[in-house]
Amino acid sequence: MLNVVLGWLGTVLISIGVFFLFLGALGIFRLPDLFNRLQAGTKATTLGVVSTSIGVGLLVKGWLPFSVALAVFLLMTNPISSHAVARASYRAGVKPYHGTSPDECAKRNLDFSGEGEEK
Amino acid sequence: MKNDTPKVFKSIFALFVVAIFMIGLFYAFVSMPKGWGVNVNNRVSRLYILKNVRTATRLLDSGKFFAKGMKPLRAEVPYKPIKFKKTANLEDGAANVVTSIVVDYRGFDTLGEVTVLFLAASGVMMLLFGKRVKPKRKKTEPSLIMYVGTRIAFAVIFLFGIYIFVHGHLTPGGGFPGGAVIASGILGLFLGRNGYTPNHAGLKVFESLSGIAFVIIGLIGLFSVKSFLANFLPTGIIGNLYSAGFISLIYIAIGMKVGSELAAVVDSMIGDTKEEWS
Amino acid sequence: MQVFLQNWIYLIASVSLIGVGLYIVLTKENIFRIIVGLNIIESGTNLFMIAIAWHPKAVMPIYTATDHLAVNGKVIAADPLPQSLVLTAIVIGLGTTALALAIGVKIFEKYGTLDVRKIKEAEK
Amino acid sequence: MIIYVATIVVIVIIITSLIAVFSKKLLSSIISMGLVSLGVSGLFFFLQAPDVAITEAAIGAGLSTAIFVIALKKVKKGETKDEE
Repeated sequence: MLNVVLGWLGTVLISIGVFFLFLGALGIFRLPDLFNRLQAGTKATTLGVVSTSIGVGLLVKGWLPFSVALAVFLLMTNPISSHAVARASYRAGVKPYHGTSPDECAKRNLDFSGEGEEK
Repeated sequence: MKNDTPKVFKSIFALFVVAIFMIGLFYAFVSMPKGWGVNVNNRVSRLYILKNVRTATRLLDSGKFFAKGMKPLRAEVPYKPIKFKKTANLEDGAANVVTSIVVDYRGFDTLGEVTVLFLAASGVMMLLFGKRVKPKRKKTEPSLIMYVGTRIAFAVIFLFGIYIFVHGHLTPGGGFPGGAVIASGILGLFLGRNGYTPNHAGLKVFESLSGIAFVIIGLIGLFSVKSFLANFLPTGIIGNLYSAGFISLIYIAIGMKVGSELAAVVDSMIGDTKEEWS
Repeated sequence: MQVFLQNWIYLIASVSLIGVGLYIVLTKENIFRIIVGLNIIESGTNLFMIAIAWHPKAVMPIYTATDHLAVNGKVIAADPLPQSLVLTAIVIGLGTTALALAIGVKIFEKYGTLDVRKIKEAEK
Repeated sequence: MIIYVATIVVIVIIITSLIAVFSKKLLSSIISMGLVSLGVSGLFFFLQAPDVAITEAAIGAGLSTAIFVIALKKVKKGETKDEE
């Protein structure tokens, strides 16, 4: 009984994960500029990979601790690295898409300008 | 060639040289014994390959296992069929054959390679020592997310590196990748903080102590078993953590040494620029 | 098709990596680019040595991953000797790369350029 | 079946190394060198050498690229002048 329930749960989790991974890939193709693509590539694939790995851990006997550890580490590092990439590219002078309403970073007058250039 | 040689001529000449080189490499690869042709028995001890082979005894009796000109092993060592995680090992106790080649069969070679790495690291330190560039640009604080996140991630990465080199004789890994993982964690600390410097004296002491530990383990083997870097500890059951004799001890020393050396290389590369890295 | 790929694809990869690296070393003038070429040559050489140790039915030479390394008197594991050589060669490659980069930085401090030709002219 | 995956990886590696030759910027050349190392570490895993794959992934793709970028930042002026 427990095995059947775990199997269904794992299958549902893997299906959710695959759906969100597909959304991430679609977002990378469809969205206009770097920041939006980074958003799609991080947010969707984080949930996708986490739920896929936990689903695999439920399906296969004895893999649950490893897959939970993997999920925790991914949950911790993936947003940090994407934040670092976005911040570095903003400081290097990548302009956001013109439809981005209002540019909060420029509004708050953060001192990001001219960091990448020699004075 | 003179400096005013046209670029096209130069690249055509380079393509010619590259083509000759690639044809030679193809020929060398084709004429080399490959895969099944190589007799691994000549490279690794025969006991190693026979671990947990059910048909081993029959083959040993019939003498089919060995290449021509080799004596059957029975005459030298009393041989029993070995089961994984059940019996103590005849040879070494290590489940990972690559590890036992690196540390046991070619231990002296590994000592030399660690010495080469030490020389390279100290060369980098000597070349870049003492240069202090004044900060031209105004500093901005690295973001809070990077600061907190790298601190938490550093703990996990450090633990993972230690796991890799402690379990080097059981799972893939060992001292060299473990040290590299630890050094990349320290690189993450550099990126996350503004003006982070590790404790230089601590790094140097760590590196020297682990190097000395390697040699001392070798000397213990010399005085107790009469050969440098010989195994002097009991070999446990294959597959257990406390097995494989002195392999895990030496791998811990190598992991500490490689980690502190690569961290020192990264530090001497970054340290004197005085810029922010977030 | 599968047999052809098993026999040749790793050879093609390693030899073309070595060729590309050699082309970079021969034609480029920037010192850092030459070091990039040397690194690519190193990757190709490591791939070459590991590919020699492999055969199509090989298993890992690790007992926690596989049960036995020899069946019916034939060794089915990949050859562990080149693997151990490459394992140490990669780490030493990082050390020598860092040393070469440090020398490049020192050259830039002295001559103000990384171009090999200009350094040669400045020497005269 | 895994040989077809390896073939795709090999094609990606060769294209990336050609990018390392023909790119104008030194930074993109260095990044593509790191990608070549990452692909080679995947090939090491297909060639049944997991020890070497771990080492190459940690060193070739991580530390080596980082050291290159750090050294490049020190010689920022030298990059633009001599690449024509």
